[in-house]
Amino acid sequence: MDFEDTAEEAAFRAQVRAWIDANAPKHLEEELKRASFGSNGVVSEDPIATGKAWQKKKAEAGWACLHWPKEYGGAARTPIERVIWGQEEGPYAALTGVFTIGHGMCGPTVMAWAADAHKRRLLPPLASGEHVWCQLFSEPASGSDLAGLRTRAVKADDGSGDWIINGQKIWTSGAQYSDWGLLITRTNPDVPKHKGLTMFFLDMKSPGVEVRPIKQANGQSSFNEVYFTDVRIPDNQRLGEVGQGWEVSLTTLMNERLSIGSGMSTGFPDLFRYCMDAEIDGKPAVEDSGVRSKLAQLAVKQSGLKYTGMRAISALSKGETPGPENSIGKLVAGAAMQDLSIFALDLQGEAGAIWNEDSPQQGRFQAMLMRSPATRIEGGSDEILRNIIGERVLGLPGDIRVDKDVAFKDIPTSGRGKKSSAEAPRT
Amino acid sequence: MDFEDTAEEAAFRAQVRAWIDANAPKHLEEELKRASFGSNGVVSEDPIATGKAWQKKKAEAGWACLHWPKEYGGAARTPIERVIWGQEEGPYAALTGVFTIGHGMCGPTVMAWAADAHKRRLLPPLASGEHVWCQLFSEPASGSDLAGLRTRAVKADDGSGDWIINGQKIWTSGAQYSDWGLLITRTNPDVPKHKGLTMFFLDMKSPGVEVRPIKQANGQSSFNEVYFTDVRIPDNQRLGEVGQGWEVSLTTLMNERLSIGSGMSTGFPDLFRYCMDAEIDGKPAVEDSGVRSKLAQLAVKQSGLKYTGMRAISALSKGETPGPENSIGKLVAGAAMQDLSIFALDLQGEAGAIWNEDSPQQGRFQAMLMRSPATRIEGGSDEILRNIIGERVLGLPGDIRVDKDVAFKDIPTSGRGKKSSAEAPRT
Amino acid sequence: MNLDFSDEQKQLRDQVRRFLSEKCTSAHVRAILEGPESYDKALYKGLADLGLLGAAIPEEYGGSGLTHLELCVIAEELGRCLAPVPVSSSIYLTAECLLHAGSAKQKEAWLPRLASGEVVGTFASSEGQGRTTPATIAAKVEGGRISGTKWPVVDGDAADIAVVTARDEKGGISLYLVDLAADGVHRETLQSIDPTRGQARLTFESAPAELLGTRGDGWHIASQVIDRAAILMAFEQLGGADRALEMARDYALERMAFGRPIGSFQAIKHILADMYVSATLARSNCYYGAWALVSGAGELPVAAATARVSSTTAFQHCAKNNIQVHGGMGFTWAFDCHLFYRRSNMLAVSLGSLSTWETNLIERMSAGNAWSAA
Amino acid sequence: MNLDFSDEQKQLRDQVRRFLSEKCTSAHVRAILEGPESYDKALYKGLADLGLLGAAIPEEYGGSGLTHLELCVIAEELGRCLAPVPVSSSIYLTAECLLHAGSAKQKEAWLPRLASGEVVGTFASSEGQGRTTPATIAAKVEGGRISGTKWPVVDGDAADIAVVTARDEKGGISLYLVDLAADGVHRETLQSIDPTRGQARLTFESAPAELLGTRGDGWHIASQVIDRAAILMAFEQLGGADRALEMARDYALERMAFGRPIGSFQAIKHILADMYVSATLARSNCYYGAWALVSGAGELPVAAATARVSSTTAFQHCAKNNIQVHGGMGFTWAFDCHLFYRRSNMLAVSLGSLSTWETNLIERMSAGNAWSAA
Repeated sequence: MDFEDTAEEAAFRAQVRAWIDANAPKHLEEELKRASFGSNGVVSEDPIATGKAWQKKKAEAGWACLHWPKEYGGAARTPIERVIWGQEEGPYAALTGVFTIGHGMCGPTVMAWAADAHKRRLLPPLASGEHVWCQLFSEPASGSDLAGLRTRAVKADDGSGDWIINGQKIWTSGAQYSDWGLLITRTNPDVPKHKGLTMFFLDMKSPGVEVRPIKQANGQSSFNEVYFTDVRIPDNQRLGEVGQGWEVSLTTLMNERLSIGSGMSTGFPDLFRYCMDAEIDGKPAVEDSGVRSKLAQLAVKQSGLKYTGMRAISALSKGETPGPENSIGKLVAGAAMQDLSIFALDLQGEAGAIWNEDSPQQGRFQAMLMRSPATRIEGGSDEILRNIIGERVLGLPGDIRVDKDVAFKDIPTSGRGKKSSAEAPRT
Repeated sequence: MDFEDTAEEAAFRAQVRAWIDANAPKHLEEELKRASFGSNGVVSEDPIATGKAWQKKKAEAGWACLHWPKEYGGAARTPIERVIWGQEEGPYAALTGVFTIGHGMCGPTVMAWAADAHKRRLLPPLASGEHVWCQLFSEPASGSDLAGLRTRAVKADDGSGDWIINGQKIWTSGAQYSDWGLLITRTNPDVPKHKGLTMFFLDMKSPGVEVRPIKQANGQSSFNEVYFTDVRIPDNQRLGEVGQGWEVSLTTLMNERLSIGSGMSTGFPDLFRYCMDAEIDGKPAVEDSGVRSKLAQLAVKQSGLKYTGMRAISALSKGETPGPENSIGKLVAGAAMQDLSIFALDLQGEAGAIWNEDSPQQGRFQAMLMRSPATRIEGGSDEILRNIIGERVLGLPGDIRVDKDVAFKDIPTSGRGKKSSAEAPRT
Repeated sequence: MNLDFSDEQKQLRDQVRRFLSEKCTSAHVRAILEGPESYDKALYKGLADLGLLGAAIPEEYGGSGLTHLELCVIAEELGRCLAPVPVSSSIYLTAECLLHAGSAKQKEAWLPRLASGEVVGTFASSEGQGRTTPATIAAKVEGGRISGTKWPVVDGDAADIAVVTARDEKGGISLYLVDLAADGVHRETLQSIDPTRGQARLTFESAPAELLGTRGDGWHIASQVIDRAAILMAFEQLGGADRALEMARDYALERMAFGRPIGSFQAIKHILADMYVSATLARSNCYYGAWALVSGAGELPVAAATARVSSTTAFQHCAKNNIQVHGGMGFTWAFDCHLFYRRSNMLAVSLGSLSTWETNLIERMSAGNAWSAA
Repeated sequence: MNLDFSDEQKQLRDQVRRFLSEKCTSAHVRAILEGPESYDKALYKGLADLGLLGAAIPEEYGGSGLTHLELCVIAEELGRCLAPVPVSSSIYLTAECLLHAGSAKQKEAWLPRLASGEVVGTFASSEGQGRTTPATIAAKVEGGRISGTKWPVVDGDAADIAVVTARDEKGGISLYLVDLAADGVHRETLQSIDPTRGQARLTFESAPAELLGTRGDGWHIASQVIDRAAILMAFEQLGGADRALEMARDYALERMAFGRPIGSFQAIKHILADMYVSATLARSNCYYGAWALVSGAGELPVAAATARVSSTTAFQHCAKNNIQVHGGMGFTWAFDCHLFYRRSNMLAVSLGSLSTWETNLIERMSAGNAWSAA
């Protein structure tokens, strides 16, 4: 057992490190490191332009989309090389966060399902950072139950073969910067819900596409709602067959779960540092036995996730496929972060309610408190993740499905989530 | 708000206290107070004989079955009077624990469903402690899913009208001392499971009835398995119509949930006393901040249950029906007791593994550790209780039922619970 | 035994709830959340006019002369609707300090105006990060003038007067009444996790300060008042926990997924059941606190800590899970879930945080009130 | 990076598992649970014959000369099947003390016989209730003779020799080797929550004691050995946690209720998912510990506490919920659930209880290994 690179890995790492050292926008390092939740932290310049520039530079040097084939602008590198790149790119990776969904999910889907001509046209500018892509899947009334989506695609009656889209998507990050979108629609409500879906890619500048930012509970707006009013999409922008949309979407979602790192952060290192500095009745908080017990339980979660990630990297390093262990990451990290942020505020006493630059670590724990509920929901809620672990990892039977063989139009629905207090939602 | 008796309640309490003071078997008080889990604590004499004697004395003085009508040997007292009696009887109540199921569940069921002749014959000797009753409901393959029971009752082919019983019941407490049993059987496997059940009472001395004690995980044997081999029951011992057994059983189970006291114990008072005595690094454990935080969370559970019970008693005192609050009792107490017993062993250090008379509080925490898992299962597992709270208290929809409209014989089953390691179970 | 509110008190609760259902909707709360105002003045005036602010203040001082049980009832309702008003600061703390330790003159001067809402009071003791203890009080009074900095002070941006803990000439801790309009008082509004309640830093530069209660007795008085305020605060938290549970339950009944109401899934059903459990424990512990508050029982310190720990735990638990049950919608600004989440975490640290009250509870129990836990 | 066992080590694991699946079934464990024997002698002999006891003992001392990684693999397998044998006492502790601090003569005298299973050793330090610290060591050695009482001593009823902590003539703490067959040694078997492992009280009345390691260095040596043993113990706990999870999973697949396997109910499914989470965290932390054990990294103390805290938590969590998933059947003596529940709670306190290791972990991290948590 060791944490060392193989000779090849070491050589590759040196090569990467040298290039990044020579080319990375060093002047942004500090603000990137201060990045809090939901932004890449760049404030001194336009974050999107900066991100596109960094991606372009990487592409020109052959460091874009390491996992993609060269013909589409990728670098055809091994998974372990991709991991090493990520470790070395460090804070600068946040610069190109706007491409994460395009490179990680949309691109691979296009690669698997689009016609060659489309691939050659669409993928290189995505790899090089010219184009931003977004994913148009979730809807207000279908979150965990993605296949319950209602955005309709109907053949135009003008014989053009075009499709007319009407409906609404939600939780779309980057929609406001996107050139292209990967869109899943319902083309047939008369068959069971998984069977009536069709996937398209569309030009986000098309007439009838309206992007509205969503204000989140924590006051940020990292996501959008996207409204479609009689949006026209040529049939040749269809991915897969009509009615094959669910199958296509699985390609996208499968790629979502492939990301492997050194373990999601629970925020423990921040809490630990804070407990080293803070005092309880004149003694360092870290010497308080109650604090110690709390810290210890969080510490083993943090390190457990860290070394779970390293076990996966070890598998990649041997050319093996990592096991299902990484599926625990978000489930553990989300709850731990919420838990520890509440604990950090407790230690701050009445001042824990104050959230400004003077708060410990510039209000990092207050930001965690307000952001962590989203972590427990986005990209698979805690409940969905437990189902996935129970069913895919442990092999337990699925939940009873009452809607499986029912025509979509006959499935009872609640309309978009209504709000739960006197007043109508502003979304 | 106050914790005082009304004038009537105070008068009644004085009367009860005086009688108990004059009649209770004082010489047993000490061992009764030392009672641990699963036994009434009486060791110096035969606990059953002692219990029957105490019940007889109560009956002769008109203190038996306070909630029953006088014609059946009860005292026709109000619910609040029953509560006051319980408070005053204190440790001596444990003496007549063997009658709890008979007086609380079997009796009321007989009262509601039996013919007058039977009631007059069966209920007085049950009230006076002459007869012990047990409840024959659960089976190895049907615990939470009671209606999935398989014990068969078939009409004898001799024209006698008698029923022939074959099958097995489990978790029957007191079966070995019982004169009568309340037995639910399946008389028709060709209809949905709730519709094919029929209830009987039977003489436990009938040929073909075999009682075997179950050895529990903690080494005690508070329960039995009861086997039925061609046991004959006259049709006039049927309660309710043929096929009406489920409805009859609801009378029994409803009465199970009526018991109201001053809140189930979590074991907190014992842990608190222990932490006052025990030391950590030379200082009283109760001064350790980790211990304090743990104790505080347990303390509010303990007091929360205590005052929840008092709110119910307050309702009774006003002649109102208590709310659903008491449904939380076992759910909170079971988990809390398991949690605190593990914590108590932790504080004992390596000696926490030792379980003998010299252990703190004569090994009370080790006994809690080994007994508490049963509390979280018996009479409704934690999961069933959460379903009940969610559905009956909060009004949420029931689980999807795949077996609802299926003939019982067509419902997939697993045979009696098989064991989970190489070797066959000894039950 | 009667561990319940009286029929009259229940009628009062219904009346207050009706009033608040009109005057304290989500829209009213959001107006404070997003607007420039520190609190809802119209609502506060309305509460005063109904005699609710002065519920537990004797009639001779312009109050309604009811008991603290009525104040518990009112507190629960204010908590249910997240009322954005300084009742806890002005009534539970300031008015109670005056009732508890004020001279006849001070009571006459301030209680009627607190009851009428004409004057808003607050309590200023914390001086920054961490637990507030006698050792952390650095503010000083000399020759009737106070100097020092107090923060955070809840409702300190809106208050007219403050009861302040400070070192007296003898170095002991005393309570002082400070007119926040006086020279030498500077205040700075502080951003917080719950903008529906004001927070401020008060800086005193030899501002006039009037002794409240016996000199050197300040910490003792403050502790007694804080214990009583903690019980009232626990009722606010209980109201919030109950409302968060109801919101989640309603949403679980209405929101469909996989062709079923999400409340029919055990994953959601059992989250809701656990919310009910914690809210029920909190209610029973709050009633215990209410009993101790009015009966003046010796175990009041234990009862206060019990109610406070139980309600803080329940409100945080329910507010957190209310968002989880709502899923993505629960994390939008438009849904009210975050208002409860913010308030639950803000109340969890005001009057001292959970770990402090856990310590208080066990210290007090081991100091001889152990029997009360049996 | 290679945070995994080698193919050879995985082959060893399969081989050990095959062996134990025959020699250490539930029936074997129950024979010790219910019978008079203190441990399974045939099994212990078998482990010795396969060279497993001596896996990490150098060949010159009769061992197999493998590394501690192989010992980790073996420990996990012993934990999976609740092996009722004194490996932890005799190998992780006694043999390691000798390897760590013994003289060449002592090593020659004892290591071969420990590796062959001919001699069983144990480690005796605790002297009763509560944490064991230097202050709690009262046993004394004078003129090569030890007096005092040690309890509980795991496997103390079966051991032939013991490494004992005691006060030396200078009042410091030293380690002593004591032949438990010698005069002046009295032993009393103690009842425990897990009768599949022996527990005893050892009373010494000026029994012969031979110094082990440098005088006054006893506590230091013991701490180092206990850290290393904690990592091996963590692997035993990991094996137990995994097996409890598998049992519960298998039962949830097979047991039907309401016409469905109970594993199709989210209430059960999510309990199992959480068991998987804790067992997975424990495995990753154990591998970290194993790496530290063989690489002699400076962070070994942190890694040991991390693995120990994580595995203790996981085994207790999984064993407890294994019973819950089994329902009533899980509380019968006939089902094996209680065997895992007993062992999980027994291991949780041996080598020092969870709260002690939590304290160790944070003390050590704050002492400068903080980076390892990042």
